[in-house]
Amino acid sequence: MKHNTFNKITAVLMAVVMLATGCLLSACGGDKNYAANNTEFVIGMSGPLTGGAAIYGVAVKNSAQMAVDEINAAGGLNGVMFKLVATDDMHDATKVATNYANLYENGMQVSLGTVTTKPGLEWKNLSVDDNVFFLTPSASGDAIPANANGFQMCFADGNQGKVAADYINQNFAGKTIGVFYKSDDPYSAGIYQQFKANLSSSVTTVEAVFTDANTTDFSTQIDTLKDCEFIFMPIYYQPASIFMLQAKDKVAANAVYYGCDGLDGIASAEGFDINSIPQEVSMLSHFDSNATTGAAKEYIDKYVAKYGADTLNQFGASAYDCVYAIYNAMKAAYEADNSSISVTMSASELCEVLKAQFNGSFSYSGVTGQNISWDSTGYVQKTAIRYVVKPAASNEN
Amino acid sequence: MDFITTLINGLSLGGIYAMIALGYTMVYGIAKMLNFAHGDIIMVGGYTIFVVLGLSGNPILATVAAIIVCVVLGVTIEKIAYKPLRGASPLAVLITAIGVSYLLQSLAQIIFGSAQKIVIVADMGTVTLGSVSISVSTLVTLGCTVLVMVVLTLFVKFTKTGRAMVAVSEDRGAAQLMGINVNRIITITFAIGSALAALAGLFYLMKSPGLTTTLGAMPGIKAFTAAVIGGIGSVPGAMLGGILLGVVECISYKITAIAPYTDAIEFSILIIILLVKPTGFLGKKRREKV
Amino acid sequence: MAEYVLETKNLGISFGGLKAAQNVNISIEKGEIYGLIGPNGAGKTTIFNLLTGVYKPTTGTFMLNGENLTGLSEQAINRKGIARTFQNIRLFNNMSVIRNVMVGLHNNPEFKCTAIESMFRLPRHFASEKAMRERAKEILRIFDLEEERNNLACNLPYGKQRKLEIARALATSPKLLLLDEPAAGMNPNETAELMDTVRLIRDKFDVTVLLIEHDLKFVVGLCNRVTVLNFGTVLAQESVAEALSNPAVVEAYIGK
Amino acid sequence: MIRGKNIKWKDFINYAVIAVVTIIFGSLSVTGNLASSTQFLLEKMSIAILMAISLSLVVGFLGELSLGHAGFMCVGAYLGGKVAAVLAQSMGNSIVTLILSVLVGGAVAAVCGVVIGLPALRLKGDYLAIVTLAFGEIVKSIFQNTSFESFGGTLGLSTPRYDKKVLFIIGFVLVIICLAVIQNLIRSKHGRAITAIRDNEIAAKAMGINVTKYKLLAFTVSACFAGIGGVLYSWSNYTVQSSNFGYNYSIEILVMVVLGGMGNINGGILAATLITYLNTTLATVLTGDLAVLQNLVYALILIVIVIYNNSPALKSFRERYNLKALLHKIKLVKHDPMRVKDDEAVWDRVPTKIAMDEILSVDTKVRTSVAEKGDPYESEGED
Repeated sequence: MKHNTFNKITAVLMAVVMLATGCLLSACGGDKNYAANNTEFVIGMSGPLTGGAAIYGVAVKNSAQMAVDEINAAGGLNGVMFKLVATDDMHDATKVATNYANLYENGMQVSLGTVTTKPGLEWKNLSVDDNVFFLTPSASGDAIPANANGFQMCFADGNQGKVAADYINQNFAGKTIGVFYKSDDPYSAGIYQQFKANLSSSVTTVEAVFTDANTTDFSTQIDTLKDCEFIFMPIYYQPASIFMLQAKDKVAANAVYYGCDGLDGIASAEGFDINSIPQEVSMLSHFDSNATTGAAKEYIDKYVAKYGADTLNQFGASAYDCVYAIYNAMKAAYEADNSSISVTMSASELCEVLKAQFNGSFSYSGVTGQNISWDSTGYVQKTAIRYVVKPAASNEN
Repeated sequence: MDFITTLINGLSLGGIYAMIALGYTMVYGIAKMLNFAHGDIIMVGGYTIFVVLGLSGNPILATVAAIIVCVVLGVTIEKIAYKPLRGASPLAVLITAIGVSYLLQSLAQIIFGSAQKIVIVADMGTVTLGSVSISVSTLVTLGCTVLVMVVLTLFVKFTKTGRAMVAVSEDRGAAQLMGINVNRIITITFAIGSALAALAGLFYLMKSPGLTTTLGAMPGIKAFTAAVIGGIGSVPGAMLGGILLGVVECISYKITAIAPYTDAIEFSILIIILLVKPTGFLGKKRREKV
Repeated sequence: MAEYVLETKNLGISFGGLKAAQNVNISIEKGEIYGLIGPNGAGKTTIFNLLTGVYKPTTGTFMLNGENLTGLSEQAINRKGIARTFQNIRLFNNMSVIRNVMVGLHNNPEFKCTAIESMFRLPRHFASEKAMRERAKEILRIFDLEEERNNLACNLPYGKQRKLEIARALATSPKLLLLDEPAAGMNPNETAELMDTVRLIRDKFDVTVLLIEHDLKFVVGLCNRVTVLNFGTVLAQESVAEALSNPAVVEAYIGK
Repeated sequence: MIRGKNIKWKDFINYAVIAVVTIIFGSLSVTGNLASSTQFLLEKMSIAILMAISLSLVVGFLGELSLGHAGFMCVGAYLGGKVAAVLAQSMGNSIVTLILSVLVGGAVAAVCGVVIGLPALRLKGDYLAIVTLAFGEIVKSIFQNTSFESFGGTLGLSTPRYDKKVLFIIGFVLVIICLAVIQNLIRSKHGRAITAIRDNEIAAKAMGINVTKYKLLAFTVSACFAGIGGVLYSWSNYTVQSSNFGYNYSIEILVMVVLGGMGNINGGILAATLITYLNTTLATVLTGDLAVLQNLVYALILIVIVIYNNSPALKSFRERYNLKALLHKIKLVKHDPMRVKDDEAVWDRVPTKIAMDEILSVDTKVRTSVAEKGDPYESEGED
């Protein structure tokens, strides 16, 4: 018995001692500069390269790579090249910590954060710990840039909700509109809450929700919304396409669907013929994938030539801008003081430089907007457009 | 009128649940195992329809193909994964079934990718009865479910094979002694269950055209819940449970205040029913022989 | 009035319309070895199931040493002092022989030790474990199973499995031991040996025995009194010799 | 020396190995020589091991299938995380905050264990499995629909993160505590009672084992440690999102338990370590559609192992070619298939002859007793 207990007591004691030493010493241990041996500037990112949200992750990765290639072809930053390292998080927050640590330990100096919001919340805090800068193309959660070294290229959810509410306040005062959102999704519920908060009391809403477990049969929800002439749907394009198909004969043909950036990609969804939907499909966006002029057109042509139209969406456009914005900011800092940027500088040093730029007078013009700037939190300041993906069908129906 | 529409929606969703639940309940009654992979057979049926419809454009052909593929798959799974475990602890069989479910899902993902596919089986439009407008596919679903159930009940009651199935589910050993080929009956059961799953896949796609590799997962769990609520092993119980669950789901989604809690409500109903009536509504009590 | 260990009054149960047992009145004196016989399907095991709480009687009561145990759960009845063996052996097959017996000792107040004490290995855990192991060995020694104590129960030969089941039941320190066909499947030598064992445990463990057995030689050799059941009702209740010469009993067994 | 010669170093090797690993990595970590990716990996491992050991108690030893283990973890993660978040405002990320959150998370999860253990008294096998599954989904759904102020709603609860240099050490200390409690429980009269219930519930009842009490005990202890695993999770992540605690995660834990061998705690620990390692490294190696291969491989492993271990047809094959026999052949251990260790219960020969009906049947008897006697938990308290 003594022997027996002794073993366990020792084990526990050892553990306790370890624990105590651990607590005492945890303050020590310097932060290493993993970028000390870099020969290129390393940009990291994490996104859903596989799984249900892969269309976003792949678009971001392709576009960012395209931007990096262009920058490198043009000589990089003072001859130093850039490198993009993309990791797959499958839209799963639990995979982010590993992705982040691997990237960081392999010399990541600056990042595009994550593609989606859920994993982004994890990334945000991790990069606060190490003081790493991120400019996310599409993680639109309100909390993403708050109290972090982060900036968004996309509109924050709250902002989208507010813009959508403003639009509806102006155009539908005194009328009834429908709202269709996914109650267990931070993106959808986040926009909805801000939307609701900013909606004028003169507008009445009819609401229908769905959850993760119910993404195929929307007959009840359609029944609720069928008399609405304007349906606000801050959801992703997959359920939206199913909703529209199921609802096409039930909702009035002159009704209007209005979504946020998640609706992007609906026109190219596999097997989905958007023209079979009689209703108008529109969305709040900073990018028009049917653009025929300007920077957007140039981007679309390059992207489609390289990767095809399947993954063409605003997420990619936004990522393309992110890489250029980071490049421009680094370049601006370098031109102001050429000792401020070096290829072996730590992520933390680069973060300070970039933060100074983004919080300063730096502005950027690109595919998703002109004179884009950022407020002190990190929210983007640019014009939103209500972009009609597909106009209502002529009255043959 | 709203209520009537909701009720009809609920009935047609419930009909699909019932059809899946029938597969669960028959397999459970006869093979005494919980075929967790049953939901994924629906998914396989869905993808078969997707492929054949893409090749031929003929929905009838696609349905027939889906039924054949699902039957072959169901029987193969039974032979490879479940048969070696006949007589082993039910826990082992259940875990294997979970493994098969995962296997089917990941195979489908490798073959078809994870992006959602849109499959429009047949565009049938809507009909308006008074102030209620219902899509034809809902009515077809409802009609077919009723038909399938009637046929199945008659089959079980009046055919030799059907009666043999009842005998096997009552007492496998005695049935075997009576000269019934138990293995054959189990195979037939899996075949029928899988064919029903293929039909359920068809109706699912008719109702809602989105197809993903996890198509069968939630309906599978819900249908199993329905089977348990109705009393697992009981054919009318599966119908009752499925329709109850479908109606509850639709009503709950209709009421904005509780809509986000719909899943919780459905599962709570399951727990409450099991607490009040541990064998479900129509389940038989089994006395343990001591 | 005599002191009865077990006393049933109008005990009966029906499953739906089937009256599996009816108006069963048995009174067993302390230290007695009492037989319960009858043809197949007469309701003998049903009586056992009633007495051990597996079934709840629909009519009547039964008392152990004057205490009414009707309606208690199986575990409660066991703790009050009725232990049993099963017709189709129910050992803990995946446990060693000694562990089977130690499960029987579980509720013995001598080896009291709460789950918390075990989880955190407080001193009483070690004391009670050691004492239980010793006691289990003692019991196994009586049944000549000590050698096999580390074998898996399912690996024992049939006769030893029956013995182990009795040993396990005795480990719960019962006042009344119910043996359901203890000699089934045994050869004559084993049966004879078992008869000695049953007498031995009656004396050594100070226990009263109620047994079901088809082997009438076994019953005649052990029991003073028997109850004969047929179709759930008591056919005769008397001394063994009288019962066996009772024409009704003979008719029930071998037909008219 | 109570058990005398019975003390085997083998019984304690798992503590020793975990302790040594923790000491090695711990000392590397606190001196700043351990990469954070390794720290994260170790944190995940400690959580996975906690989950696997705790589930093992219910599945491996009690023999009931729980498909809602992640639900208990979810409760622990949210409640413990909330306590941590609130306390951290005044006390900082101190060890005291952590201990308090662990206690609260574990206790609340244990209460849930009692709540879900109650149906366990009346339901068996598949019915119980579906109830636990339903429980997991209900918990998920409830936390998803909480307000932002209370538990973060859909965004998830923001929780403080413990210093990553030390967190995995704490994690492994919790693993050792959990291991000690569960292993001690199993190797005691109470563990015998639990395994007896699994082996033959009717006989266990006839031996006076309070089946109700022990099922409840197993569920509660298991849920408590799952809750503690959840609290650990909340400390190792900045956000607790209920969608991560779904049915799929419950299955992953179950795979660990099954892969390790039912009722084999050390096997479970190894499997948990291995799967976590593969999950994190495969995720960086396999990209694109290859990542799905991972699930495919899990599924195959699961099917093959279960069939191999349980198929009645393979029984003789199994007895001839198993690890023990192999080791015996090369004279590493003494192996006699007939004999088992003193307090060992053998699960790789899980009953093959018990009639299916018997196991599958729903216990209707307890129900009548509840109906007749009111509360069954009061009248039959042991002791």
